[in-house]
Amino acid sequence: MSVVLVLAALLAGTYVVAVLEGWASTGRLRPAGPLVSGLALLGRESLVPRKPDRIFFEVAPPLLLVAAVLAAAVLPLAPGLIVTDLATGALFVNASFAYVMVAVLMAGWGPDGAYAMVGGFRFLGQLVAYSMLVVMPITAVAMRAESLLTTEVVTSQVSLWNALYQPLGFALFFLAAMAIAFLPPFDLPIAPGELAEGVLAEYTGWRLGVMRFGRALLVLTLALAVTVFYLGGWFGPVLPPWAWTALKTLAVAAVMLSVGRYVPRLREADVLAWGWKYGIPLALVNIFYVGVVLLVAM
Amino acid sequence: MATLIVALVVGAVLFGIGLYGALSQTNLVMIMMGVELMLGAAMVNLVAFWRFLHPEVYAGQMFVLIVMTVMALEMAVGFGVATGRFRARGSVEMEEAQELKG
Amino acid sequence: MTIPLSGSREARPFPLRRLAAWAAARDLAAFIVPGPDVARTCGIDLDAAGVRVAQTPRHAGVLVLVGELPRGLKKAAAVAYAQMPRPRAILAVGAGDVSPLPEPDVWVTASQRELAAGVEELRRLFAEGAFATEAAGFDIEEIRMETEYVCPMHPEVTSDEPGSCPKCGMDLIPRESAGGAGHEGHDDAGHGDTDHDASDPGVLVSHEGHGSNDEMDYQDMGHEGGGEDSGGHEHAERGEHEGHDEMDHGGHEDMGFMSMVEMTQGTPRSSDGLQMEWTGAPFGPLFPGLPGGLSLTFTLDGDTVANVTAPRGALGWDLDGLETAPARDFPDLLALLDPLSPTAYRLLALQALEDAANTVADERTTLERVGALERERAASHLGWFSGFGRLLGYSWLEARAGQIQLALLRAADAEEVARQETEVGKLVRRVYRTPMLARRLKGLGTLPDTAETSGPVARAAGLAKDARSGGIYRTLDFEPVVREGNDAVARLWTRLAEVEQSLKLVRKAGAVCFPQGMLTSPLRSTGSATVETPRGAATLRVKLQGDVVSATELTTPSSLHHQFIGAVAEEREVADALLGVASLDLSPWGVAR
Amino acid sequence: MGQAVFTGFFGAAAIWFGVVVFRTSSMVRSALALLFSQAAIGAMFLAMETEFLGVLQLMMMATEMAIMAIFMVMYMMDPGGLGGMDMTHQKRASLVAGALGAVAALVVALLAGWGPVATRVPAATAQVHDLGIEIMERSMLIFETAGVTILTAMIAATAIAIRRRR
Repeated sequence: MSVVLVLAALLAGTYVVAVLEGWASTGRLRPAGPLVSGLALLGRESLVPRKPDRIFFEVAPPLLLVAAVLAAAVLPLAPGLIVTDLATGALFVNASFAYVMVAVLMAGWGPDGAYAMVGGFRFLGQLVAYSMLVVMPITAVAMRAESLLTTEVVTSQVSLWNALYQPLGFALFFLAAMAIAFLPPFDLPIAPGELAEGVLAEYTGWRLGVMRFGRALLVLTLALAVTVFYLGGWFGPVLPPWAWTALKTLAVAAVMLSVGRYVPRLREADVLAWGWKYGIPLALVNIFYVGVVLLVAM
Repeated sequence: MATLIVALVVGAVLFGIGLYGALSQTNLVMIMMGVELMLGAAMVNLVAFWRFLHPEVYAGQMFVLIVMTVMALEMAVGFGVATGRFRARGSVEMEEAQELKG
Repeated sequence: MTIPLSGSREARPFPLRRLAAWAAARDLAAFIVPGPDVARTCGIDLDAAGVRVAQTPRHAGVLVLVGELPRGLKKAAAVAYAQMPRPRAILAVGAGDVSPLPEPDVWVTASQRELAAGVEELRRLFAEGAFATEAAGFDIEEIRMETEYVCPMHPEVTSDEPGSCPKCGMDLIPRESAGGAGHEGHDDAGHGDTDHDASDPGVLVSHEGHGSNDEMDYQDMGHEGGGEDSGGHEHAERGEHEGHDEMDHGGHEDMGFMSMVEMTQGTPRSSDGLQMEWTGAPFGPLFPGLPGGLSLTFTLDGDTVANVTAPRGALGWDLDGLETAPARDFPDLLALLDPLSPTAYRLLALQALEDAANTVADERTTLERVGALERERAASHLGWFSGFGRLLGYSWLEARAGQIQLALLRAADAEEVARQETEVGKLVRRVYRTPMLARRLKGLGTLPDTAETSGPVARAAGLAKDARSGGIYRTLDFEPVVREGNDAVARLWTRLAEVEQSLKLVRKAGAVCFPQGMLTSPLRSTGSATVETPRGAATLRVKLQGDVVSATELTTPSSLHHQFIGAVAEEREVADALLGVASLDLSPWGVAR
Repeated sequence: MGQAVFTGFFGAAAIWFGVVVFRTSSMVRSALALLFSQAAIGAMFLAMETEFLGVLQLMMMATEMAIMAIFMVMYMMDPGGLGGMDMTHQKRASLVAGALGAVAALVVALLAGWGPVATRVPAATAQVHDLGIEIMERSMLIFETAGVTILTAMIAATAIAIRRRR
């Protein structure tokens, strides 16, 4: 029963994220936008490049979708509303986000195109930069919850949200989340100006529809992860728990989608340099800080 | 009991494939993939033994973590050597590495 | 039954398909040829007409042709059209004949009101004709393919039937070489959608990178003889590199297998000492990051640019059309050549003719001319900001600069232009305060010697070169803006300051009108003039016989800066190379053959 | 019994992808085949109720094998694999060696008396907790040396790979 509810919630959430994405990029709020463009994509011819690596080309869009759904499976929307409450939920979220990179790499290599390939391997370089910044903040969050269960993580924030408890970890995780979903300013694999929609360049028709749907779902799942780990999941004064999760998730998604408009795209060398030179030391400091605060509080 | 046997069989076959791969390929990178497969086979056996024979002793799981470290380590140094060799000789084909025999 | 849409999909229109057609009509995406910058200078705004601008023809449903397309671009537009998935259509905005392309579905003149009407008509056509029982094929000479067999490791080994490569024993792979024998050397057409109309997605339709043929022309990226090795890796032509031609097998006993050492001897070493395979990738005439019409081919070593080939005058822009033009409409003809800055070139022609007749325009007209030229400079710089913002991924700047540029171009008189000053001021301050912008552009596009540069590129390198030193400008107390740095960020600051300065000059000049000239009979047979166009100083020398122009000699800033493309782009990452090239603000129309 | 079916299924997938690794001529395909074979091994761990190791394996292998894919594309002659080049030598000998290895392991697996088999295993949360305690207390030294070895390996690999300024 909860599986159906969660899937319905994800579907609705993805639609709202798609509307937000349209609003952020064109400045016009068109509630029916995603529905119309989705139908138009279905009506359009879906071309296959002449010499593709057919398996990669076909598997990449569904794999992106599966990676996003798997991550959402272990994130609780309300006290009882979760697909599977894995004992290692927090780690599983990160494991499924790693397969987003595999999907983008496949989408880059599949169509046998220079732009797609450059975009695909750029995203791998980006992963090398952000992968540490995803795992270490999650470790700090799990330290406070003293468990990897995502429901435990949320209940541990009943007194104080993690965003206020460990702000440094929150900032790092938020930036890493934007890098996972290759949202601007981290949109290196599909750089519209430089690589002309790099990885997505060769996809048309329903395959492009699946890729765009997968990416919107990925943005929603990342926002949900940020909410569960740092914004106290379903806790909130008046509204029912699920409403709070929805509100916080969509707020985080809105911020993620709109931040990139006002900042130029980062260079891959900078992403790697800042990730390793400043990001990882800060993440270690964050873990140390949380450890000290926990010991002091004990 | 059945799962233990199934796991050990899978481990054995994977080990065989890895060994074949490591020995038959001429390219350093492919040889490393063979070694990775063999390490994966070892991990399968380790987990099967821990799960079915000594679930109370966590040294088994600890050992699997060490094998994972070895995997990462083997890859890192292997690619370091491959890069160095590719820059010096322009090839990572083991056939052409006779002079490394020393 | 007449086919309502030139590019409809061949399928019986079932109810679900009719719904998809209705949706396609609502969600139109346009791919603009030659580019959004030219569209804006022609004063049309597709966003306002409710049409999304797509980055690649793959994601577009409508091909928008803006203005008169030169010969070089028509072929590129045809290949871009072939790559667009069906249902697709063509919207011609003030374009003349578009020979290789089918008849445009909707033809409008370059005015916003008419464009909106054209878009409505297009929506109706899509809703009606997206799916038709039989659809028109589209096949141009460039798309036809013939298969030849080539060895992935030795591109120079080709044969007509499958076999194994004499050098390395690998079996040859089929490769479709560019269509037909007819294509001439460099500018060979790539492959579009063979379009045999079985439009179910399963059909393996020949694909071509988006944009022009050489925009993403994977198949034979190495152009002459570049082998195609399916992993997206095209070898740069071996022949070109240090002349090792025939690998001698005699030298050492044959190891009975493909020795990799021989293989990588020939390949050029990149800067990090590793012999990587170099991939030739075209960033062709319709690339969204570069000015529309500029066609480059990067040889990529990974994602750094190993070397750049930039053919001059790929657009087929030539002066001979002007040879026998009567003096009266010579200015209009010259203005037509460069759609990005028509006023500057019209003014140049007028001043050259006046110099021939050695009359001097009176006070009032020179003030109006200053106003018109400065308005165009401000609009051109704003257009550059918009293109630069798109390349940087800075979408706020792209949108905002585009809107102000359109407002400036549509302003009827000096007051309306002055009203934009506050908007421009806000934009300039906002760009100065953008985080990480200066850091991103630092050190990009530095030119080795700035002697031959002109315009903002020269002024950003500390040289106070400006053709606007005439008397009238002194009365308006004009001082050229000079910055230090000679890199992309200095050029950005220079152009930002120049936009504000130009708008002040317009306010002082008080009048903004299209420069007209009262031409009296020419006394001398030659006349010359120099005008500071938005991209630099352009000089024109004109020979007259009686009332007819007999010879013209024009130097434009873009043809001056075209030579720096190599210096700016080589040994840099793709993104930095493109930013360096864009910072030069080249107008491909101005680059003569 | 269900557990045996699941383990067997994921084991078959691991073996099949393992075979594809060496049979396919396209390098990137063989790298990603190894990725999915290791992922199948991770899924086997999950099937055998060692959840932490399974998730860790799934996570680690995705990034590791993708990085291996880069190196394969860099250093292999025909990464697209269209040339159908045969990059093997002493095929027969290694086939025999591989078969011998597999048969030896199989004989031990099938004939050895494994004694009493534990039917129940502590719940996943308890496993994660106890493994943590194990790492932090009894095997603290082992885990630290593993960490330090990886650090030295990173430094050594970089030292070998970087361009020596002559």
